[in-house]
Amino acid sequence: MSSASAKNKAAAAQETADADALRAMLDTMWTARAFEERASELYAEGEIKGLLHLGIGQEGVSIGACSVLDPGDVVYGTHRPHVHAIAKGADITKLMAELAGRSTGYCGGKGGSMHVAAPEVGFITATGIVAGNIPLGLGAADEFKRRGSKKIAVVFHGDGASQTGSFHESINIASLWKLPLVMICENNGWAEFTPLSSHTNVERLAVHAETYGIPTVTIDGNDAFAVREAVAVAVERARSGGGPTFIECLTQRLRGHYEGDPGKYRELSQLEEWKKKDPIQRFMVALAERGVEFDADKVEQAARDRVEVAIKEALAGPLPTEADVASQVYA
Amino acid sequence: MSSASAKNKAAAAQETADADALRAMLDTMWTARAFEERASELYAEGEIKGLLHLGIGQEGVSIGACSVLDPGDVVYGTHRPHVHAIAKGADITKLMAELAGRSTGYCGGKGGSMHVAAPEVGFITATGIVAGNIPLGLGAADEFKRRGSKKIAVVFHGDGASQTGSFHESINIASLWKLPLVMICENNGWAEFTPLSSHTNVERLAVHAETYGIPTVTIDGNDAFAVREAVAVAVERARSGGGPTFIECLTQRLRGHYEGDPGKYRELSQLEEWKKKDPIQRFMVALAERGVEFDADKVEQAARDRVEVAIKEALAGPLPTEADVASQVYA
Amino acid sequence: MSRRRFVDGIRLALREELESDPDVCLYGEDITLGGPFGATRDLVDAFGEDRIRNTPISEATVVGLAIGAATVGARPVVEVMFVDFITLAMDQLVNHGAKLHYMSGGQIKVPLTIRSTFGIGGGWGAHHSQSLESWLMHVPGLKVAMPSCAADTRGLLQASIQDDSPVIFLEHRGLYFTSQEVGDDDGKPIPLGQAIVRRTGADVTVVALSQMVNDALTVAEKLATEGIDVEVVDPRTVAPLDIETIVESARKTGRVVVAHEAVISGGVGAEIVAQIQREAFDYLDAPIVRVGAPTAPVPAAPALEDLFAPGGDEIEAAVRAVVQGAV
Amino acid sequence: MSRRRFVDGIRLALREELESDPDVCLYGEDITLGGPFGATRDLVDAFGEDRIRNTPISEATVVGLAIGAATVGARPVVEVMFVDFITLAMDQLVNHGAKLHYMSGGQIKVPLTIRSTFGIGGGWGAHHSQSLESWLMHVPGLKVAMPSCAADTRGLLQASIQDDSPVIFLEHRGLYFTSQEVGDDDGKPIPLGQAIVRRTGADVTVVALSQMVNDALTVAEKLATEGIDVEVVDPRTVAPLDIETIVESARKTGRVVVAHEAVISGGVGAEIVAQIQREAFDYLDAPIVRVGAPTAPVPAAPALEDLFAPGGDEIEAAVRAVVQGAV
Ligand SMILES: Cc1ncc(C[n+]2csc(CCOP(=O)(O)OP(=O)(O)O)c2C)c(N)n1
Ligand SMILES: Cc1ncc(C[n+]2csc(CCOP(=O)(O)OP(=O)(O)O)c2C)c(N)n1
Ligand SMILES: [Mg+2]
Ligand SMILES: [Mg+2]
Repeated sequence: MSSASAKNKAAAAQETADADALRAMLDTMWTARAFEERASELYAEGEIKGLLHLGIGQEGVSIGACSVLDPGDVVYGTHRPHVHAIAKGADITKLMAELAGRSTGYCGGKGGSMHVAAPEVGFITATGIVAGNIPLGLGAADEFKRRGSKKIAVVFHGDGASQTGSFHESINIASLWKLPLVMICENNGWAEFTPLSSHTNVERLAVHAETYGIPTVTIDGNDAFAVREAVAVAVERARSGGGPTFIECLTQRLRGHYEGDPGKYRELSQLEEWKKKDPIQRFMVALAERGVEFDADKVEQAARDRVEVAIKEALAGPLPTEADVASQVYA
Repeated sequence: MSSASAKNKAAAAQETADADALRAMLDTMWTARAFEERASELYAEGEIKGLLHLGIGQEGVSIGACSVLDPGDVVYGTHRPHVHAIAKGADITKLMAELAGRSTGYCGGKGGSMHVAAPEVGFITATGIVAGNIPLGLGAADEFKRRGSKKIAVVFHGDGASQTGSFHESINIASLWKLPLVMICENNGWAEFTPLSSHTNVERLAVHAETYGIPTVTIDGNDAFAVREAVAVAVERARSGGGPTFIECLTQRLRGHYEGDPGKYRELSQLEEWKKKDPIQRFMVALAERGVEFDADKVEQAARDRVEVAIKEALAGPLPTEADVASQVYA
Repeated sequence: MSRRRFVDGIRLALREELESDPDVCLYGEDITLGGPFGATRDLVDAFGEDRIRNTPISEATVVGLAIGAATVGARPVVEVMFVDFITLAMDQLVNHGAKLHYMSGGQIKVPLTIRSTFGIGGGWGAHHSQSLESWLMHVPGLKVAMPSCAADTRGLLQASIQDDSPVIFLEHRGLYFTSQEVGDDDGKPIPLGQAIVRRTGADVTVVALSQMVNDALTVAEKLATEGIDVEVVDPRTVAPLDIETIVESARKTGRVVVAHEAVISGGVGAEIVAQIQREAFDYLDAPIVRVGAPTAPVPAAPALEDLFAPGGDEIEAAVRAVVQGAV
Repeated sequence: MSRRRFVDGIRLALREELESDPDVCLYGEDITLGGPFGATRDLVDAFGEDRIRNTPISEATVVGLAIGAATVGARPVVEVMFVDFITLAMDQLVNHGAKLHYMSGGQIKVPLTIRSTFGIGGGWGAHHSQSLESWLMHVPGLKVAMPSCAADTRGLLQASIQDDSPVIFLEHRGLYFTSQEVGDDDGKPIPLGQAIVRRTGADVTVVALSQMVNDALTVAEKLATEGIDVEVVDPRTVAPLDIETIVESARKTGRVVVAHEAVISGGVGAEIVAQIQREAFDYLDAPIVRVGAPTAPVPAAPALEDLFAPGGDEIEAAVRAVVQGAV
């Protein structure tokens, strides 16, 4: 075999691998979407309780980002964590069981939506404290660096988190110690019912990274391709000792802040506009443009079917009992 | 009287007033210096106890700054607060009595060096918490703005404080609400025994203000003239509704972090260099250059005499008693 | 007599104090939109954005700046959405808010009120369900109010805002949209540090905090049918703590249960027990029993949360044990 | 038997754990220079800057990042210079450090140790003298150690670092440069949750924390000459609290004093009293008396600080009162 044809073969193999990876991303996006749409319904039906923050409309960010992570890399999510967890490979049955307060959930029901943890797939934890996960990811990155490991840490956080002290203390330390950390800001323009412009005069949050000489880009977070590419660069940098990266992803949440939010603070007239930018639809267009083959209906339906199976199994799971109430307090 | 001669007269009066103000600054600088040198001795003798952080070498900053404040303006100081308090007009007898734990001290001995408060002259409080005073000054500025008052608030803080969350949360809010706040960073290059470069990759702390579009300058903090001028601009801006200013003053502390600090972390060989930049000496040179007349020895001696009188009176003051221990807990 | 919702007591008091004192101002996240529970709804329309200040998510600094505003004459009321988030502001609250008056030898006043929701319910999990009043009680200089009904939210909040010391005003989430009767003296500030006997009884005293007062009253009615006569004491504020009223009741009944939703270990109940056993030692016929949460974070799953949360059942069991001497 | 300084027990334990476990690492301000009290002196030379990490003044984030490091396998030890500054890190400590293991259903471990100095002395004032152990005891998931001597700083710190749960290790500033005897079992980790009877006595029990143990022992010797036989119990850790040992002593003597430096109201003493009165009700001959600080911030003036700080005099008075039934 000539070296040229070997190269061709390698390129073809690579293309197939890439196409597979991209199709997997689409699967994940639909899975997350179907999962959350059904979670919303189950919440309305009273099958799920608690505070439920959905990431519908923001899937491009974390699914794009996690598509270039290794299984051993770790992710720390926010109060809006389902998509983050699914992006990192969390089992949707255990995730749904957790939301529904079953003992078969990831945390045996102790965590619920806001504190779900799936460390077995590298989704270490979510948090109910805005910006609370940023120092956690920072510390994981420091531990990886200390060990000389090639693993990296990723934190997702919202635009609202960027006015917290923890955000600023963390970004300083990430830069100072040159840690393998990728900070990914899901800038959806809102913190609860308040727009970003009422919380800061800073227009581009990427500016905060520039202050510290941290490489940064602001990208369209609803373009999962763009996210994937930007994060790939950041991951490569982090893995090779080049330190942290800050990626500001502009996105929109298509639901209320939490399930039950009447949402009066937003111009609902814009909802149609936003829906046109739906990251899943856009990703499908992009895939088609790149010649990646897929059957849109089948992919969506398969995801919805997976979710139904997961729900069935999750809701069939037993409830936790008295013995669980005060167990696992100390390790 | 011709209008030209009236103008001349006004100019002459202004010049006299300026010269008086500058001479007053020199008096204050010597007072602060003499006060702290004697405080150091009294500490060594055991007359003063506690944690004593001296501002010797940094007088140019707060005395330059406070020289353009009105009596009604307010200042919030740090753990190194004596110069700040004296700059704002604190009575040195009551200040010394406070350091010496007398009931005649500003706080009846309850505060001591690190928590001295002289609100009667607008020095609202010092604090033992690094950066703890920044939100306090921010809030005062907000209250002044709400009231439509022309008063402004000033906070002093160190370079070490600029890695705290409170600093960043505060500067964001100051910019967002356009508050009449002047933030003055006494950048002496050290936080305890650690140089600034080990705490952040940021070289010019003024950068943090630029992020928010806050007007900022970095100046030689040992040049009290330069400080006075920069702060005058900031004060004018704040008073006229133009919002906050951040002023980074490069300076040096000529003593250890606290009294008793062996100071092994610094190159003491540089001490002679630093002393050449002593803000008092430089201010006297500058005064002379501007033709402001003064008798250097007399000014210094008068300050030292004032301090001796203050010490004598302060140490003659009574100690607080049992009745004071748990009084003034609630207002 | 009329009825009022707990949350409306809060809204009333805020509005009244904003109206009567121009120094009063509010800070908090989303409060111009009413906050998550509507306690500040419409206030911005009446009082403007200078007095009703929406803040970024910067709890530490917001509490600090309210303290700073107070040092120059403001009378700020801060809404910390959940008391779980007050953990972010403990430095400012404890080191400055609580101490400035004392440290300054009385020169500075900090007439600050912090309102915060707390309590278990709805499966909101371990970051939105804590009870931290015992921390606050342990901080000299702070006052801590825990209203149990709508009349008290109004009267205690008025008094808190009017008080020249920092007051932490803890609102149980579970009470927010419940209604209670409002008496004739409604509208007057209720002095901080005055317990109230909600029900007189001869056999056993239940000292209960906030929502647990209502549980205790329900239990009392039930046990009355069995001839057990329960006295229910509501301290209303845990700092200052009106120990006289509590001890008086303990001396009368000789049997005491103390109930709160916080974790038992290190809770306010411990302090109340310690003081009662000291002041009523010779009157006690049985050990004092505490009702509270187990030593665990608050679980999210409703099934677990139900088991976790102390309530009427636990109070009833404790009362029976104390009365039967089966402690 | 030899003697050792309190601080040297800390240094020894840090060195031993760093040597024996590569997952152990240190974070803190100025710690490569030994920190303000020298507890970490020279460690950076032996273990390098990756394991002995100087941090910026960012307490909240530093505690948080240590927790994060722990979630992926580190065993970090954070020095928070003064416990007064832990107020800045309560969110991370309480909401993440203490709860992650439980909230994750046991999936995550947080083998974190936080070392922090506390206590009154030297006129350092209200921001450098607090005692906050009762807050920490009230947080499910945290362990809290309070060594009273050099042997315990070593053994308890070893155990703390080896423990898979977060432990707060509280070092009294006043003990730092004092020396104590070191016994034959020196060098072995001391299990967390085991109280020790420092002195056996028949007449009255003094349960004392940290530095107060030494005050109690001095008082005991003095009162022995008057025929009052004092038993001194040192809980060593307040969470877990070895209530069995305490109750056993209380049942034996029937009279109890509980002493700590923290403010009495809401202090750990309240919890200890509440448990004793419950478990030893029928054995008590007198109310239990608490010794602690008054309800005020710690004043700076030495004259006031002396009056403020509880110590041997207060313990002695309390013991006499309890023994004479003059409570
Ligand atoms: C420390 C803290 N303060 C306040 C809240 C209440 N809260 C929950 S989500 C949220 C807004 C967060 O905005 P952002 O970071 O932009 O995330 P998004 O919800 O938009 O995804 C707030 C204020 C909280 N959970 N934690
Ligand atoms: C929150 C907090 N952390 C740590 C300390 C201990 N400490 C006292 S002064 C200081 C350094 C402060 O540096 P900087 O802000 O530059 O002020 P400088 O001492 O140089 O005037 C530190 C770390 C403290 N007082 N408060
Ligand atoms: Mg947002
Ligand atoms: Mg400095």
